[in-house]
Amino acid sequence: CASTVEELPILYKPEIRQGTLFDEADVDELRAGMTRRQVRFVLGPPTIDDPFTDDRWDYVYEVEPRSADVEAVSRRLTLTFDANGLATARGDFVDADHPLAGTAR
Amino acid sequence: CGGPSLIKAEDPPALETPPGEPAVTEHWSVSLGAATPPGYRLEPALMDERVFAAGADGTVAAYDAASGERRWRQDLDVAITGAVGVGETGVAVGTANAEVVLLDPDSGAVKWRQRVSSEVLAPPAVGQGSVVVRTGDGGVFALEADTGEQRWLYRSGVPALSLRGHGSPVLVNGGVVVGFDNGRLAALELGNGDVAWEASVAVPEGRSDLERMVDLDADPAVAGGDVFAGAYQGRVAGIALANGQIAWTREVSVLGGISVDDSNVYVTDERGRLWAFDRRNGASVWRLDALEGLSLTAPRRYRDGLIVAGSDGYLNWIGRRDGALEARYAFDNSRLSVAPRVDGERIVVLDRRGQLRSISVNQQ
Amino acid sequence: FTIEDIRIRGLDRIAEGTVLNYLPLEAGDELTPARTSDAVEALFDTGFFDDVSLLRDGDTLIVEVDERPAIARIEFIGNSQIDSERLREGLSGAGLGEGQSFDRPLLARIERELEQQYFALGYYDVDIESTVSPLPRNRVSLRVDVEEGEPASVQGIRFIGNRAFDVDRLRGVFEMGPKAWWAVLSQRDKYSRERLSGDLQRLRAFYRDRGYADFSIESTQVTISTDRERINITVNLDEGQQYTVGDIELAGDLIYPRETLRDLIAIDSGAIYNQRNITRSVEAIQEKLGERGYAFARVNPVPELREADRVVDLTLFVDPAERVYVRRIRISGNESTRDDVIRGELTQYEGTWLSTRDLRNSESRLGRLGFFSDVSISTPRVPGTTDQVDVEVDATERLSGSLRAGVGFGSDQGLLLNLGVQQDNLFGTGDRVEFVANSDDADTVYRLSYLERNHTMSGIDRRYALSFRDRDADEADLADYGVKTTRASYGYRIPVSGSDRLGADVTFEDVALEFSDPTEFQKDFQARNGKSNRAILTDLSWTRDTRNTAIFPSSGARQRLGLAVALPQVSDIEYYRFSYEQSRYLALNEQFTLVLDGTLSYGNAYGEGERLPFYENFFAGGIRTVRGYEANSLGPRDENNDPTGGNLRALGRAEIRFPLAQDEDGNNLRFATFIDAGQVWDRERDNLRDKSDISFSGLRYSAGLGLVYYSPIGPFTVSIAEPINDKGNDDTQRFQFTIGASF
Amino acid sequence: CAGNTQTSNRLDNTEAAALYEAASEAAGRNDWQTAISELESLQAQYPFGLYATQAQLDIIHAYYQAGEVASTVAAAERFRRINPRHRAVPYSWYMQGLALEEKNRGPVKDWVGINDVLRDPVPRRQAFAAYTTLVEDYPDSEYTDMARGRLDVLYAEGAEFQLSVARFYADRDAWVAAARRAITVIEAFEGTAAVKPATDLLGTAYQRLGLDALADGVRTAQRETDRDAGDRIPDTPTLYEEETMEVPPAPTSDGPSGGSGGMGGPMGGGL
Repeated sequence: CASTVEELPILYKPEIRQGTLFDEADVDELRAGMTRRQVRFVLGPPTIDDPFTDDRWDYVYEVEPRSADVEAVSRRLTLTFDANGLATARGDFVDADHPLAGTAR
Repeated sequence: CGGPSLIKAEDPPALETPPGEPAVTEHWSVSLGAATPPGYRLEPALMDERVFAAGADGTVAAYDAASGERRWRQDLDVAITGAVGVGETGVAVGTANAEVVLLDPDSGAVKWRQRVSSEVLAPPAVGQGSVVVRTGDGGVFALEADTGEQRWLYRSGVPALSLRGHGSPVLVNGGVVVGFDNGRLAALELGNGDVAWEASVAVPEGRSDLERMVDLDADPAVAGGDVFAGAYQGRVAGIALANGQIAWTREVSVLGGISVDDSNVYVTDERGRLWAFDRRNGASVWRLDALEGLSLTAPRRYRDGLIVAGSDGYLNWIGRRDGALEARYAFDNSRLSVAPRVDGERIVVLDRRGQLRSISVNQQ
Repeated sequence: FTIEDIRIRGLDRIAEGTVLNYLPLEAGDELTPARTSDAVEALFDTGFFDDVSLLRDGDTLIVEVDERPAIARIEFIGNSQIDSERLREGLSGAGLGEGQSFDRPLLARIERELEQQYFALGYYDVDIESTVSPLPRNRVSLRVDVEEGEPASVQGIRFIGNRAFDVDRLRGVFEMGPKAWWAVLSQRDKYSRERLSGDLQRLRAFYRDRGYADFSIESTQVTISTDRERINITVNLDEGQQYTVGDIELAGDLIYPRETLRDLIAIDSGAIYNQRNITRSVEAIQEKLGERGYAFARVNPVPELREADRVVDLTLFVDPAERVYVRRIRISGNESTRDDVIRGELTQYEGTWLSTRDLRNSESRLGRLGFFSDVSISTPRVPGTTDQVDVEVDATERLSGSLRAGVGFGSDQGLLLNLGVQQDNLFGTGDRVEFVANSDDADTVYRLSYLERNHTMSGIDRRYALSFRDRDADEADLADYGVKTTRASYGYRIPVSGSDRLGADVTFEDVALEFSDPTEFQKDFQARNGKSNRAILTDLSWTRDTRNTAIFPSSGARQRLGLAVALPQVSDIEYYRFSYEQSRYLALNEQFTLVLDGTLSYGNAYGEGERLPFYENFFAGGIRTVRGYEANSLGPRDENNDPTGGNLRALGRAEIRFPLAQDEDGNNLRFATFIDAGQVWDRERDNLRDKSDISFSGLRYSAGLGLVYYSPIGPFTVSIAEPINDKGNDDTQRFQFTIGASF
Repeated sequence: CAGNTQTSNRLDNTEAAALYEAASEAAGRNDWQTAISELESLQAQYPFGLYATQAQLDIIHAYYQAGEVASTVAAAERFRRINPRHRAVPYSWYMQGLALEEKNRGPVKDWVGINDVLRDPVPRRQAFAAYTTLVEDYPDSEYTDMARGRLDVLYAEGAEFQLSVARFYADRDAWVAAARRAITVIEAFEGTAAVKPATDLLGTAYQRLGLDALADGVRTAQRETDRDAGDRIPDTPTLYEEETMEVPPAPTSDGPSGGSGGMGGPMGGGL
């Protein structure tokens, strides 16, 4: 009957924070042609550097809150690079008119 | 002059041929009422027929040199650690909480008290309108004799570890000669404290702080145009007073004190031996080893010989020509802790329990 | 010329093979001047030879060596302060050990080295001479004579220029100083330069914490007496003025809103300038920044002295540096504990920013597991990056299991035969299994319990326990009746916060009584309830544990609130037992820890007119509750003067614990001075002789000395206690101890 | 004894030989403690000469059999320091690796079948480094292929350890951490048995994180590896099969090859 107990709201699950925290200000600073080092200085280290796809960095930021005063957060940002540096950006805080708003989903 | 006081009383060394007791008459003996514990230089001083003495608890008193009758007594209720400096303007003592006090020689009234930078562990030098004081932190203060105001301050470096206590400055005409803990001797202008010359009597060497100690704790002896100074674990040196040139040096670890007469320089060393050197070229004349093992005070000239007090509490008479131990004399059961003072035919002695005596040796 | 063959001359003990091994030349090589010098140098480096020369005989290279004698024996005479073993290590460390080749200049250097070791201990009067005597077969024996002399001791410390504080107060700040006559063992009077600079540092802090912002030490003189035994220290200081704090500014990139950081500042303007509070505020702000990933944040306080009105304005410059992310968490040192058991306790995850708060409470959670004697977490930077670190968790495991078997003697229980297997960290899974078979004159207990940790991912633990207990009360100096209790319980421990846990267990209990010479009360009880009683109890408990470690904690507290209720209908007697326990730990300084325990237990029946079954009564007295009194002897007594226990119990204990030995065993042994208090009351019984009213005067007190030692075979406790206000009929027992009993 | 010039040297050898005999005999009956103390006293009294070198070598083996890991490593290092170019140096590296691997294992654990991989990885990394030095510096010594075998096992164990940590984070829905650890397995441990499950885990993690493009990428990559791996299905080695570690006899040290003839025949066989 442990599983039933597990659903009890009172059960304490430590707040889980994952990935690299980036916010709108950081994304606005991104410009085409930036080197990987510059991108890293602005956003922090890439959360996922997929072994099977090259020239692509994925930033993920997730917060599963435990206490009331923290709200859930889930952000995604995908950057692709080409020969001369940063090419496209897709995900949160990248609205249509962002210089890097790439085409391919 | 004087050397560091005698620390512990050892039993007297076994002498092969114990010399006879001299016929001594005690002119007067009076209690200062204040002990003089080891570790402090509280030497009695003489000035125009009066004996001035100070005790560790702050007592200062003056007695008539002939009768021993007390002229005045003053209680400064502060620990006195360096006394007694006498001069025409007053009687000066140094205290443990870094103060110099000048008293009126006639009434004992306090003329002024002046703060200095650290504790004063040796008698101040009084004369030529000034009071010159050496302090534990390597400082030399010249104070105006009448007001006590600081005229100038000279600072020397202090090694990491130095011997307990320090020497007294010696006044010469227009200047003062001071030995420091770093093995250097300096002559300073009395007027403005400029350095006339500096001589390095001994150079610290060795690996540990202990081996590198070269304190000039024995007061330098000035006679004629020469200054004789000696360093602990170092050398004794004959130096020209005019320009600080070192005439000669001899390897001796000087501790007790230095005294000089027209032909020789007499030095007591760390191991309790008394050396005599020719004052012109430092050639050794004789050496008395009989008192080895004791710690000896500075030698004093008395009649045509020398007297020295040892940490066994005996007063020793020594021949100047041959360094022979001629006679020894012990007071009832009290120990000497400070160098005796010679007043013509008489010897003034202050023992550890504060008993002041004036004695003299009957002519054979 | 090309070398046809190599011959070696002058070898005494060293084998040719070894020499050839080092010689960078072989038959057939071309011999050039450069190579000869290399060869000679190579042979010299071995340290075996005093002299090496190469000769030519036709095409054969002749290596002429003059072998250094080997050291056969090294003796130390006269050394008591430093034992020969350490001296020998010092020598062989520097290349002069037994079996190594002897080298005279090295010996002189070694003598200096040994002298330095003695100077460091304050033995300035030491004198070391070594004599070398030859032995057959080109070997030598080395004799080192050490004359230690007396250690220099500090006779007096004098302060010049202290107006605000008197000399004794300042001497108190110093650790070094003249030794009081009674402090025979103390090292207080040992002089060393490091201790002096440490003391001067303490003096600066002492003044800076009391407002003397520009306090300075002008000079210090250390003087030694001619016989090198007495040292005097004179400190010339300039106190300066006492300052108050002006306005306090926060500058730089604050990350948090200004107010959150401002109320972390432990010093407010107008107060006396206090360096320690400023440092505390700086650390608090750096901590706060650390919680948001700025692990390398720096806050530097810049004071400006306004001398005229003696005020210091303070600006705290906050520089968060970069937010730092965790690349990987590496756990090491866990020889038997599984990696996930440790990783499960860490609230810091990989791939997210580093939070110093998470690291701190991960460290204390690991400490509370009780499996480790030491846990250290470090965050080295990932090479080549400025924004990534690895978290290294190095745990040193403790013998967390204990096999207790054999005969013991408990002052409370008499002869104790027990076999107990308890493994806290079963096969490294973190689960705890315990099998105990105890028998002494009063009790025979068999207990099997299993705690499965992290039964579910979310950290719920499951536990079951089965126990059978046959208690002959008479032997335990209680009323003479026998109780056979069997219990089986099953339940969970549910974490509800970082340090709070809820416990929910269901226990089936079967109690069989037999009376040999029942008292009135027992006859009446048996009439009403018969000899055997069954009950099903639910046991709810709430525990909050903020201790920093399980073994001898020095901070935090552990509280437990428990309520066990015998469920109606299914239990013969409907009763409940409530208990609240709390132990609080405060570290007075690195050695001394103050422990405050308190327990309150109350039980009663809620059924019609019943009372708490007498065999469920609470007892007090004995080594676990109130030391100095016989086991279970406190509280009301029945007609033949046997203690009956009661349904209300109050216990209190104040203890100061300190380790005695500093060696590696030091951290599982503690001495303690304590004061115990406790009493048991029975509100319900009417026919008791002395109707006990609940009052503080009823409490019994005792004070004494105790020792707790976690030996490899289990905990071992001894206590000597003096009852303070024992009344006539209390049975006191000054000396009590237990071996291998589990807590 | 052959060829030594000084007579006193000959006197040494008989006493040293006696000590050495005692040590070999004790080792013969697996009484390692006595063997160790004999060898230690042999080295102390006759620090030079061929017996000393042989003793330094045999003591490595004795410490290993006695289960004293730290002493084995120290003895191996000391042997290499004193005899830098000795024929038995590869042997000392191999024994050092074996001892370090033993650090976490033990009879009780084997009996109970504790999967030792989940324990302290540090000794295993040190063992890996020892074997690597052996394989790289002494490519043709007779211990090299044995060391290569150990390297593969350690490599597989290392991969499995990373995989277990990835699974740990997956169980707790910490998908970012799980994905990163899975990537470590894929990139740093290719060719090990753990790569396949790690790739599956990575795919699941991407899905749970909503990175569908990456999830598809993983699936396509997997199909390719399955296709060309189709023909030679490797017999999937069980993740951790009980390996019987053969312990090679200590080689007799007859001095460096070019020497002027060492002690002659081997000392009563290896230990």
